[in-house]
Amino acid sequence: MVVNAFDICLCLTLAWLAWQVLRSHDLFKAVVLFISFGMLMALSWVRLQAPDLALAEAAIGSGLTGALFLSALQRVTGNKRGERRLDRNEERHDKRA
Amino acid sequence: MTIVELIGTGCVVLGIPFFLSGTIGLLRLPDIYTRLHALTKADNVGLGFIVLGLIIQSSSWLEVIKLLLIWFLVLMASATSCHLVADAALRKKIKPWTREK
Amino acid sequence: MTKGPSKTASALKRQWPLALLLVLLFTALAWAYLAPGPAAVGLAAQVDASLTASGVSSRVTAVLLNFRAYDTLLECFVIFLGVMVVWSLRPTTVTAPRQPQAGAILSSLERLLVPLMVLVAGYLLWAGSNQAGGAFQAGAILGGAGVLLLLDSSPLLARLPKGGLVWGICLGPFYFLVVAVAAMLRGRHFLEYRAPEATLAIVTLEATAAFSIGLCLATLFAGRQPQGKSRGENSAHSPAWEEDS
Amino acid sequence: MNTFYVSLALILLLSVAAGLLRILRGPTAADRMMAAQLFGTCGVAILLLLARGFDALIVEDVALVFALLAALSTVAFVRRAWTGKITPKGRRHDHR
Repeated sequence: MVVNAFDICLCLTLAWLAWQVLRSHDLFKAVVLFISFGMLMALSWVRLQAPDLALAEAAIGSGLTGALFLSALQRVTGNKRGERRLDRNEERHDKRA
Repeated sequence: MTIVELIGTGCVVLGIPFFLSGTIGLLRLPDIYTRLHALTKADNVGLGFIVLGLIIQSSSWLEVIKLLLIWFLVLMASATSCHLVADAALRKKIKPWTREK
Repeated sequence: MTKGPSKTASALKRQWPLALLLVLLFTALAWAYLAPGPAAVGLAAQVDASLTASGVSSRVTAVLLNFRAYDTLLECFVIFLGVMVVWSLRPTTVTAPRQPQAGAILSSLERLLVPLMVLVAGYLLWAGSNQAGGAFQAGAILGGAGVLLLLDSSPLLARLPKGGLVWGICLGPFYFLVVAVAAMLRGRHFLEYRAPEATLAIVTLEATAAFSIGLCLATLFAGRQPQGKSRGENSAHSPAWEEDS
Repeated sequence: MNTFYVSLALILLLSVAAGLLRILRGPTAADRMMAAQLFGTCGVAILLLLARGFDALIVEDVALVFALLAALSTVAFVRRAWTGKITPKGRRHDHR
């Protein structure tokens, strides 16, 4: 019963996260969501009784993809535009405050 | 249920509210500095209680060492990332929140 | 949300094909799961039957590095090719901004974590022959250690010679080929090794593969060809990754 | 199997799912990143509880790997993605 609830919760969160990653226009947000997705994926592999995959996903998903994607984001958007993209939200926040 | 299991389970249960308060802090506190504080302190105490509870019930030394190592690593990771993010935020001149007079 | 309602509406309009595809995929998956089909026949029995001949006691490792070592060989080459592709790209004109001083905290984290990462990678490698773990997991953690060193612009990596880097990246995939061909020289098939010498083959394969995978991942993160000297000079002593400037 | 520990893990999973809202809401990049960091700590706790709940010691290795690499993406974020400057007025200045 509880185990089923855990699995269902995991599935729903994963599906919702995947949807959010796909629909996000802000690339940085998508990257962070994807990192979270990787971590939840590691939990799913544990539940599917595949500890080998869980280990690989924990290493790749939580640590390396995050670093690789953030580094790639910096290169892809170019330094200035990429930063402006990150800063835009902060400026908006400043104005509101 | 033996007394050892009881104490261990109690410790584990005691850890949960800390995690919940960490999440509530992340959602409710007003700016990045205060949120950092909620995240990196409350959660580590929570994890500490869970690790303690599991250690009490553990029977093998290898497991105890592994659990302590896990807690230590998480402490290091949280402390470092909290410092780095707060430092970068100050560099970016994000103003700490103050109560309006 | 700070976007206007019209923008949200147009965003929704743009997203409906995606939503439709997802719903279709989900329905297909649900149908495949619920539909009555022939009972699935796993290969667990066959794997267990020949586990003693494989040289290791972990089923997953036996499958990955013995029964279907072909797949793992190709995977090693995929990562290797990834590095080749990244190196063949033109370097970006965008340079990273001069970073603030790394600071004592980050370097002490690095000094603490990197040895532990190497230790845990070794543990996973060692544990791989009888439980979960193995080359790829260990390699990923080594890659993480490399990334941490790169982020701190550690002098340790700056001193790494380019020649050493190239050899290290090649080591895993090509050792795999050597083992595969050595089996042929002994009158067996490509990549066929059996119990007595299989353990040695698998352990060395995993160690070299993990080392190379870790190096490849760190190189992917560095993202460009090492700035070695031109070919005629002694490139073995030039640093592989100079500090970002 | 120990259902009690699995239910504790479920509570933590729900708390993580609530923390996801911070990634969506922002407002600064650091807020999003720290919400992902929450996943690191909470994920380790969930894994430890699952390891006890299902009596699978191997899951503790997964938690170890999680804990080992938890800081990596945050460090990458601070060193690579979030290095520009904004002044209090919100106008951007080049650093050179």
